[in-house]
Amino acid sequence: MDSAIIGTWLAALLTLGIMSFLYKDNLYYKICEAIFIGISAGLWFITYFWDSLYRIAWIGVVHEGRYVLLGGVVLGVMMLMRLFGKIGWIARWPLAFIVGATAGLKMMVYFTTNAMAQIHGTVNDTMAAFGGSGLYDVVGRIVILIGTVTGLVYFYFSKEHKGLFGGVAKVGTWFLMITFGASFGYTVMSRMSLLLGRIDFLLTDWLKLVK
Amino acid sequence: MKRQIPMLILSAVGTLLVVSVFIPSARHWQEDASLYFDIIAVFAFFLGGGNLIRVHTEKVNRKSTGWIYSVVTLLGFGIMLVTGLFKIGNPNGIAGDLSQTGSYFQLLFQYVMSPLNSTMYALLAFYVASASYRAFRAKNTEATILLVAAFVILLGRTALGVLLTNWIPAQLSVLQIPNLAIWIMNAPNLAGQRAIMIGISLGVISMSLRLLLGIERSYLGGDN
Amino acid sequence: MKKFLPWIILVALIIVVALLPKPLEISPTVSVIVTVLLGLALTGVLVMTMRGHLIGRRTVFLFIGASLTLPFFMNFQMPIKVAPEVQELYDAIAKLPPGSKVLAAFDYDPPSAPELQPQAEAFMAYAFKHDLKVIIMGLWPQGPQQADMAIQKVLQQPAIRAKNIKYGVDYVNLGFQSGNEFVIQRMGSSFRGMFPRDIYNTDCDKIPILNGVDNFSNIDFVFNLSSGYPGTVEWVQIAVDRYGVKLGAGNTAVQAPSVYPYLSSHKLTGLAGGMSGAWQFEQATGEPGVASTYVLPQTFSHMVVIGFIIIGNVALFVGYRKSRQEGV
Amino acid sequence: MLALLRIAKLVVFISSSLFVISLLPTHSVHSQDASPSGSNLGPITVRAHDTDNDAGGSVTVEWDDPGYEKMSGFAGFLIWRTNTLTGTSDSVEVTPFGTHSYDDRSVSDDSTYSYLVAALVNSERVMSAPSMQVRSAKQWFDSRLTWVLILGLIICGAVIYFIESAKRGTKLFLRRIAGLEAIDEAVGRATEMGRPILFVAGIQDMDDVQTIAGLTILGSIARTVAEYDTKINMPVRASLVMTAARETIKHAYVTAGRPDAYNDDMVHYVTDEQFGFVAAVDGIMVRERPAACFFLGAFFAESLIMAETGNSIGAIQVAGTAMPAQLPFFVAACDYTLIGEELFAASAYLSGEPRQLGSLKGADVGKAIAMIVILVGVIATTIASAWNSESMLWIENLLRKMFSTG
Repeated sequence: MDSAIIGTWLAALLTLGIMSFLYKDNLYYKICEAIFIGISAGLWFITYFWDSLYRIAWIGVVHEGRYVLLGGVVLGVMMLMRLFGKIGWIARWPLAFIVGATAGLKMMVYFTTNAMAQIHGTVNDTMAAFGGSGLYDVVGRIVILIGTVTGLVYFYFSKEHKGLFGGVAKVGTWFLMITFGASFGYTVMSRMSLLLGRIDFLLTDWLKLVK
Repeated sequence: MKRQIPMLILSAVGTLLVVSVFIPSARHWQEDASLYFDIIAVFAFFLGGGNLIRVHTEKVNRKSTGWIYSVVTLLGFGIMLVTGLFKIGNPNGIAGDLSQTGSYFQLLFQYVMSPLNSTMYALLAFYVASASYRAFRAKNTEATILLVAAFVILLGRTALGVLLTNWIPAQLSVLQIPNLAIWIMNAPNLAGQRAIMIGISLGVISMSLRLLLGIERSYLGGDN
Repeated sequence: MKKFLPWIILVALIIVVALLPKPLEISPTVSVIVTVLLGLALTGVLVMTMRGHLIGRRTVFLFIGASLTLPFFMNFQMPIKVAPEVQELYDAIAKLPPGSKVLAAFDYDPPSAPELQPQAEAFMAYAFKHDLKVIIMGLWPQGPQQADMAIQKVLQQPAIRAKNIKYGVDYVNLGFQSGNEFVIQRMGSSFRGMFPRDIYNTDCDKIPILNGVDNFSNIDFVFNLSSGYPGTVEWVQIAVDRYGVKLGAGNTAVQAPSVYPYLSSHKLTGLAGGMSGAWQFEQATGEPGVASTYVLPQTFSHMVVIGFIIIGNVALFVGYRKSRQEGV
Repeated sequence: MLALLRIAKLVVFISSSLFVISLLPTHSVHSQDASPSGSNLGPITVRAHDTDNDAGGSVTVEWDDPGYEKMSGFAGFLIWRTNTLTGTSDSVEVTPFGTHSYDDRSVSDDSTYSYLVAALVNSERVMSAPSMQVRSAKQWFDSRLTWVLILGLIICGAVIYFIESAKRGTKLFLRRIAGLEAIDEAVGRATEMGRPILFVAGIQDMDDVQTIAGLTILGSIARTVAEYDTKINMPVRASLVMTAARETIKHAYVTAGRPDAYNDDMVHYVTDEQFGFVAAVDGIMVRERPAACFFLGAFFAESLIMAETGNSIGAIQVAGTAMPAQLPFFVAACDYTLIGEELFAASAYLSGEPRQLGSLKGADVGKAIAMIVILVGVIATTIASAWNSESMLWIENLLRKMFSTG
């Protein structure tokens, strides 16, 4: 038999197995899940092995002489010390390195690209609101201004949401609700096309029920 | 000592990377740090993969419930390792690209991984429907606002939305559902997104400072 | 016995499927009956919910599954209304005389293929049938592969096979070039500078279709399929704003709203957005393909979701009124 | 002496430039007055200076186009470089239409250079005069980030100030967050029912701050779990997270005085594959029926699959993420959701430690600044455009400058 036909059957059986979970957990789903976990864990390990260990660490250090990468290898080996009970504590060093690096890097990234850029965007938008454009735009931008400020009030931790402040925070939650509703409504329909693709595969490529 | 050194590493690395943002000639530290991360992550995988093997072999040895599935998982893991490490069936041999057409690795990817992956992803369609049925109800003010916003956007993206409000004259075309949907996306939705994003970045800053100052250190474990 | 029921049903289903005529098609009358039955079932759910019986998730799943599967076999035409922006796109392409050179930029990857691939296929089929010369490129690494898949599929059509389409004469694939919007910028002065060779490593000077093509002024139309950055926004900002090319685009549903402003300012000549944009484009070009077969299932499933939301709220409202009356 | 040296340098420079020009293919070199097609275009003027805010090794060349671009047959500008120390010259780049500046990144900080720019029109070259000599250098501070530094220092300063003042015993008020109050309740219920709790710290690795935020919350939850003697099950998608989570839980058990009850198997690696992980978590949920599920970290499309499955088994669910696109799904399917910033604040809340709480007050200062800036900006613009107020215009421009991040 043609390998493509075997492949199609295999793919179809796995597809049905995953879908059977919708009815309830069962033997068929458990087998598919087990295959999924085993195959995918292996796949990722292989990808890491060739892409990071071989291409970055081995080629980088041995062939390109980028000895600075040896630091990473040393930290990586320290990580493995976890396997040896007595000196397992040394694995905390690479962990500390990673947490420190993430905290330091992400702090700046979030500060510049999230906070600064969004404040800049809001100020720019609302500034332009009075620049003589149509009523539609002016209303839109005033809404952006009110929404951003009241939304921030909602996130304010060190003041009780009571009285006027509470009212403003309430308006803030309304804006958050609009945001959530919009994202939800936005995604609902596009998720249908994902499933359409799978059903099309089953009906057309596998069962050949549809031309 | 066992806690001081990691603390020191953490603060030093974090501070250096914050500073490197401002110094042009130190920017490459950031790339180095992320390369280090990649390398450490592979070594860590030996722990993760080892854990996977250990958990499942134990299940098989103890013949605990569902041990047969553990056999399947172990087999799958092993097959993938062998085909990938030795690049079995790869037309270009060991030097070939990992996902070269025709290699067993690529075949397994195409006929086993892909369908499993996209079907699991496609289950979302079902869950989105059941969640909408339950969650989109005008129980209170907040839920009503969420429902109305979602419904307008949802209708704005189907033919029904066009049909429902086509009668609205051109001067008031803003009120037609598809246009209303665009307005919601561009104005109130954007405002909410911005508030969330500014809040998040301030949250990240205060958490990162807690980490760098050593106030928050539960993840570094105890003294033993 | 009850334990084996699902398995018995499954086996029965397999036998039924095996016995079904292939391909299966149900007549228009039966299609209408099935649709009405589906509607009635939904009404039944409404009545049940109003009486206080909330239906389980499995019922919801069943409705979604049915609404996505059954329409595949149905044999009636949904009237497709082509939206103005899709019509504008079609009109722009239809106006091109035979032999026009069209640059097709494929800026997406497999996850966005369900929505964009049908547009790619319809576009390629139309171009080949109307003797448009297509130059393919990608700012996304996997874009040119997607283009190739679309072409291979389209070339199977008898009408196109008869035209004896030749690589290098009727179309060329320049492949991927890294550099995002800077690629567009530099193509403005020289295509060769960015794409000295095509995807098969052939020197561009030896490819007939590229004769005399050296910058945007030699291109009659640019068609961009985009699912993010870099994509339509960058093409508008550089190719349209600086070099004045005519640009039409197909976008994923998620991406489309961000380029709507360019339509109203006439920087973008037409747009097909998402799956519905795809089938409208197929309809406009007269190349019904995959997306057209998705019209019914997609519409049905949308109706079912909307139906469930309405049911949930009607039930809530009725329940609320009832509890108030009882309370008084 | 110095003047003499300068003159000597100038002589060397001019003569080398002339040398370069003489090297160019003569038939295509024209001086400005002999521009092609007889047009009377002025000369191209070239300025070269060290590229700002870089690590050295780059010179920025800028030029004015008197109108060559509009001529038919224009093919680009050729940039020609002379190393004035060695006297060697080479062409660097032909820039495309519409470009009037170029960063030459192939220079050395140890040499000085001079640049010529030639317009290429119909295979003829119209040369500019050579630029002044230039030497590249590295800068110690990126001046574009001055405002980032100042604002960053203000916010970090505020955080540290409030940490310190809390340490000295200043009482701080913090509003309640419903999701956090539910955590104890959820763990308590699991204990009563004798069922485990499930914890998922998102699907990202340790290089995402949200994962770290999830783990800090895990620290607090694990302590309650240890005290109540409930079972915790934590599948992870990345091996590093597994290692970090084990440290966290172990520490919590030690703090709760029950180190013997800790077991490495509480945290187990599943697979790095996003949906493979989801398939496994779904399986765990329906088989072990945890009484409480926590989803705290970075999530993508899988958020709803997991939350709906959790909902179907009737577990109390607490979620938290800073992924704006996934928040609505958690809000719809979970009992409590920590929205954005609340995720990062949660561990400080839970710890109840004054210093941690102080840091939250500091972040509030940042929010106040953001709100004030937005409001002041709008008011200033309105006044500036309505009454042509110079001072308001100045404020408007200052704000624009402050918050543009290059």
